[in-house]
Amino acid sequence: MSRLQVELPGLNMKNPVMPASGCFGFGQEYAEFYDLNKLGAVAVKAATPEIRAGNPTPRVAETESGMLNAIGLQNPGVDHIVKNELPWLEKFHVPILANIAGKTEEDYIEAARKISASSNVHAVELNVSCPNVKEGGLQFGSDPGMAAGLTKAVKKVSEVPVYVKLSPNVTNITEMAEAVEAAGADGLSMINTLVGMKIDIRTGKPILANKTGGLSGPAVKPVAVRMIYEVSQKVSIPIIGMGGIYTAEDVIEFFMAGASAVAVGTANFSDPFACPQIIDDLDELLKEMNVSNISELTGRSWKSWEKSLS
Amino acid sequence: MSRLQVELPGLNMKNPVMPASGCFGFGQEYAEFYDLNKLGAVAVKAATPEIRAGNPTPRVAETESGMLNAIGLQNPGVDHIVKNELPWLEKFHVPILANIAGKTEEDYIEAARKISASSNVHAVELNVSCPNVKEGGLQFGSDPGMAAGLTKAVKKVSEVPVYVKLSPNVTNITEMAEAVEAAGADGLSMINTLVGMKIDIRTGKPILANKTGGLSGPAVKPVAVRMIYEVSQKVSIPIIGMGGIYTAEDVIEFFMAGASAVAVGTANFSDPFACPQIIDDLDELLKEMNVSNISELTGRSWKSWEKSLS
Amino acid sequence: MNKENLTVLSQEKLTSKIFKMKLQGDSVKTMLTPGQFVHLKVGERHPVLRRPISICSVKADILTIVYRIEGQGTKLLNQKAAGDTVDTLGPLGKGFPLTQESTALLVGGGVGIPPLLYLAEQLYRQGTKVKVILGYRKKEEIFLVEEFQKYGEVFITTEDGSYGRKGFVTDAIAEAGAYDVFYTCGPKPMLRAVETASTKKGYISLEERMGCGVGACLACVCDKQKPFEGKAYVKACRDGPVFEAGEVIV
Amino acid sequence: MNKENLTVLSQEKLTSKIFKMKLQGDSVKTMLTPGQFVHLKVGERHPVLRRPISICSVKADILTIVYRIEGQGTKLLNQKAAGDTVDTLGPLGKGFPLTQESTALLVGGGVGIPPLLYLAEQLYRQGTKVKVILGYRKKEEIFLVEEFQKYGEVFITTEDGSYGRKGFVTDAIAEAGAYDVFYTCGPKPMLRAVETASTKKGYISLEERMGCGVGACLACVCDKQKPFEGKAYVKACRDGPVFEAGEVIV
Ligand SMILES: Cc1cc2nc3c(=O)[nH]c(=O)nc-3n(C[C@H](O)[C@H](O)[C@H](O)COP(=O)(O)OP(=O)(O)OC[C@H]3O[C@@H](n4cnc5c(N)ncnc54)[C@H](O)[C@@H]3O)c2cc1C
Ligand SMILES: Cc1cc2nc3c(=O)[nH]c(=O)nc-3n(C[C@H](O)[C@H](O)[C@H](O)COP(=O)(O)OP(=O)(O)OC[C@H]3O[C@@H](n4cnc5c(N)ncnc54)[C@H](O)[C@@H]3O)c2cc1C
Ligand SMILES: Cc1cc2nc3c(=O)[nH]c(=O)nc-3n(C[C@H](O)[C@H](O)[C@H](O)COP(=O)(O)O)c2cc1C
Ligand SMILES: Cc1cc2nc3c(=O)[nH]c(=O)nc-3n(C[C@H](O)[C@H](O)[C@H](O)COP(=O)(O)O)c2cc1C
Ligand code: FES
Ligand code: FES
Repeated sequence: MSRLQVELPGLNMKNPVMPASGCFGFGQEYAEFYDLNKLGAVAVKAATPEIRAGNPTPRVAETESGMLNAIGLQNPGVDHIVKNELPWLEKFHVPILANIAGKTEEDYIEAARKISASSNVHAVELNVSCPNVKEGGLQFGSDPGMAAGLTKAVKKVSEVPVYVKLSPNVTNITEMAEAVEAAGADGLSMINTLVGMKIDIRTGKPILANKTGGLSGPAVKPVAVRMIYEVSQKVSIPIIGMGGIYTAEDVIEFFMAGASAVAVGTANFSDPFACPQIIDDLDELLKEMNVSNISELTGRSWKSWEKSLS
Repeated sequence: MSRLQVELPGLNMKNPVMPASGCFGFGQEYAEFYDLNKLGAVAVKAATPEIRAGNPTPRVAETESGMLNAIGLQNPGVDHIVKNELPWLEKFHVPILANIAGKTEEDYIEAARKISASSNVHAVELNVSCPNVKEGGLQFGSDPGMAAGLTKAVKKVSEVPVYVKLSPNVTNITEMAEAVEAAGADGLSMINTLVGMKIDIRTGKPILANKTGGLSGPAVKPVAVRMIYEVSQKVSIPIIGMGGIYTAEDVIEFFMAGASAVAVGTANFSDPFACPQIIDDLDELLKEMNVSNISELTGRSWKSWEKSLS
Repeated sequence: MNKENLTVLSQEKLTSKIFKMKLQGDSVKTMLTPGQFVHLKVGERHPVLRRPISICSVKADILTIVYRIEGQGTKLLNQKAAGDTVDTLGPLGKGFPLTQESTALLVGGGVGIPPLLYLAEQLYRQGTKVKVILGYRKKEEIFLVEEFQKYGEVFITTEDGSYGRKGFVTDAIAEAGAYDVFYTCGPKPMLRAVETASTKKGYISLEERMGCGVGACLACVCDKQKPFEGKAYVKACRDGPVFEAGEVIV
Repeated sequence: MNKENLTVLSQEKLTSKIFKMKLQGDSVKTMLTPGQFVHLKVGERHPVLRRPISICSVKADILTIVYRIEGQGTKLLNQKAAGDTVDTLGPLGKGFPLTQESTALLVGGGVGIPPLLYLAEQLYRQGTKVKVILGYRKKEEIFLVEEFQKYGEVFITTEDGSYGRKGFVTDAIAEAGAYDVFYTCGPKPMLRAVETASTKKGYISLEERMGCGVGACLACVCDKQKPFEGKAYVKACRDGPVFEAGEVIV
């Protein structure tokens, strides 16, 4: 086994790095920059049962060491995605984590049933935490009972393992994590974006047409690391960590906090080569650190261990 | 009335800028840099009934556009503060907002009673949201019922208006704000720090001895602005806004979101002259914007108004 | 798609806020189409997003851009000196198609003016007659006029009347006379006004806030006037920034 | 207290990671006490905290500091070139008191070495006999030795034995012979070892992570061995960084 290989439910990854959902489309654009076979996995853009137009523009605004987005789950609908977007990815030997969203439980069930039947979808990710759509989603992301109910319902219809993507905009994220684990989730993705806002002082109005948006990028990294540190000590399912990852060092930090794989979002916009660069650097860094497989680092910050890192 | 003057319960401020609690000690250090009469008010370091040693060091760590702190409410106790620290501030014509904290309701009551009796304390600020102490504080900051009960109890004994400092680490900050308003709070301070963590990948351990700490600085500004925007539309008591303020433009943004005054924390560490600099720049900026008093800007982002800013 | 660290050759001040910058590198040779843009990384880690700037002119491996200092990003760009490098992604997007008609009217306002220069040059070289209307706020803010005059007749408007015709670009359309096709770039109200004022075929270039700049994040979408093959939107970064007038809702 | 934009005069590489930097400005004239430090703003807005660096030497209005590239902040400091300025707060803290005893032993390790140079110079000038033990990891990482030799005898230890005595600074104390007072600065394990190894009066300088650097934030506290007047702690930035040996728990 190579230093970088990791094994998560449904996702046999040659390295632990995947682009984050919504930050990589369905892969076609970044395939013009590099061979997608480089990646550990690909998390594709959220699918909903129906076509969604998303929010009006402007949809992005920049903040200190971060950005706000309010795309609003724009997508061509799950049928279109299954028929026209996913097949294109078949030529790559990379597992796909299919992000799904909806307004009602039925929406999630429909999206999960359809997308999990795609031959190259290896796991689904329940986006119960999109801060940019008013209805439904938000409740699922902050009420442990509702999140658990949803997880159970989706588990019943999904042909592949189910990951639940948790919102950081809650008082107690551990409670959320424990609830969905008990309901049968195979893994967790954390964190989605923090709700934020930026006001243009020349106009006096929020920059985003949607007013609020989701904060991502290096600014939120300490919040993500803390939440993964807390949750990983309380659950036994693996965590895909994300939130501000820019470098191989960041990946190590997320593993030490408790992650078993990571996703890279905002960094792709700053550098389209972010993912392959991080993967190469990570291999070097692990070599220097004398780590034979990166999984050894999962939870290092709270597990007691014998051999300290030099 | 000057462009900068603002009037809040208990706080008649010549300008809307005060240093934030915990970032300015009791003023003596910064008085070596400039005349504290420059300031709109001073929020002093949290007082608890008993002496507190705080957390072990390291107590600070740096993050992208932010910092983590876990001071842990170190303070010499309310009696010492009333006797030895506050009298020194009497020579300045600047109202004092006295931050208090505790483990139990009785703690808060004792601290409020004693400190509000000081001749130069013009308002107290209930720190119900310090993320760096395990007991008590945290519950008061995330349970609307407990926060309301505490507010009521403190209002009974306080001789001056009471502000409640809200935690951003909650699912629904508006609910918290409404609860303390109903319980008689005279104003709100928001936001306190977001809970975060940073791990030193060389040791595999969290950098802070306390492991987690409070995230402050420009990184959290979008979260603060969003929360003030939401809360200010639902309450009618004034909000002292804080979280990442570095410039006069930031102050305007907080006012437009819904603040009636602001506090500056982390920026003092980066530049000890941050507060007077912001105050001078703010006056200039308001002049350019043709604003006759800054209070006109409070809530601009959500209030409809006739005269648009040019 | 190309990513390259282009080398700064020069920075030149055109007005108090507008600068011309020359950059050199191999990937510049692929920047063939006017209306395309480059996506510039202006800081090492901050800010997190790149900045889209139009191609203003290309000579061999030297790219010229003209930018206005707006905020943090353009300020950082302005701090680059000769010899420094700028991490550049591009060329990106779809540019202006070169018309086969005989007379083209180019209408630009503010920082919408720079991409029209490269277009004017290419139209002129293929023999198209070029007329140009450039709109500014006031005399002190005029830039690039002499460069345009090499390729055709230039009409100038200023909002305060301190130079040329007083008013907006649309006020000069009558004076410019007959044309077969128009090309326009500038603030949205201007694009709308030009679209409305003209009955001829035309092309507009849109400025939308961008995330990725390559078509992956859906930050920059515009609604189509008439959904086509089920698609109701286009991406300014990839399907644009240039669209046929009437294709998208401005 | 002073805040001034000092002008960079030079950067000089001493080892692969250690640099000597000269800075000029009026406030330097107030930097009179060895062991005090300056608090440097290394970036415009990022990072948010300043960086504490010891005063290594002062000549008129020229300050010399010696720093090791550790992370982001020192990397940014290293990018400053002659003519650039560095926003500098200082002098901060309490430095080393100059002893009236006849022989002083200075013990430094790693980046604890630089502040001892200014101390060595002042002790030497007032007639105190100076002995210096400097500890490094290996030969390639040795720096500032010749400068110290101007003021007294220098004993060197390296952890791998590639130069001087193999081992830690404490292994050279016997060789250095008799002394009346010691001064030490370096990593905490070294300070502890030196404190334990010595029965004489001494002073230690502590490195704590800092926030404000001026005494307001309580980031940098150390516990006192014996609480005094009800105070159980001191602030490294203001009450220190130099303390009498035994005063604080290292
Ligand atoms: C396709 C295209 C071509 C452009 N060509 C040019 C050009 O040739 N010359 C020129 O001066 N400007 C041009 N612009 C506008 C230029 O991108 C913005 O002025 C610039 O991004 C402002 O960045 P800032 O950091 O200085 O301002 P800030 O206000 O600090 O920027 C904050 C964020 O908002 C975005 N933003 C701000 N204003 C605009 C805008 N008008 N359009 C798009 N995004 C914006 C920034 O990219 C950044 O993400 C072009 C824009 C687009 C979309
Ligand atoms: C009083 C004092 C005097 C010092 N004098 C010198 C000197 O003369 N030469 C020298 O090379 N170094 C000195 N140091 C250590 C120096 O401050 C750190 O190496 C430096 O701050 C590291 O910053 P960075 O951004 O490169 O590292 P990073 O690891 O990126 O820094 C992250 C944060 O941790 C803090 N930090 C990291 N290491 C230390 C440390 N050892 N001590 C205190 N804070 C730290 C930084 O200040 C910053 O806030 C001194 C420290 C103190 C407290
Ligand atoms: C433009 C944009 C679009 C996003 N769309 C989605 C989405 O469709 N589904 C989802 O679960 N998360 C979405 N996210 C959240 C990211 O997947 C990720 O959780 C978050 O951005 C934090 O990671 P980062 O800081 O590396 O970007 C989006 C983020 C951005 C910036
Ligand atoms: C070092 C430090 C100590 C703090 N101590 C307190 C405190 O004692 N009481 C309190 O209510 N808030 C405390 N805070 C929070 C600040 O008052 C403020 O709410 C927060 O830092 C956000 O503002 P900023 O981003 O401008 O720093 C502290 C913050 C810092 C950085
Ligand atoms: S900017 Fe990302 S799709 Fe256009
Ligand atoms: S660093 Fe703030 S008190 Fe010492």
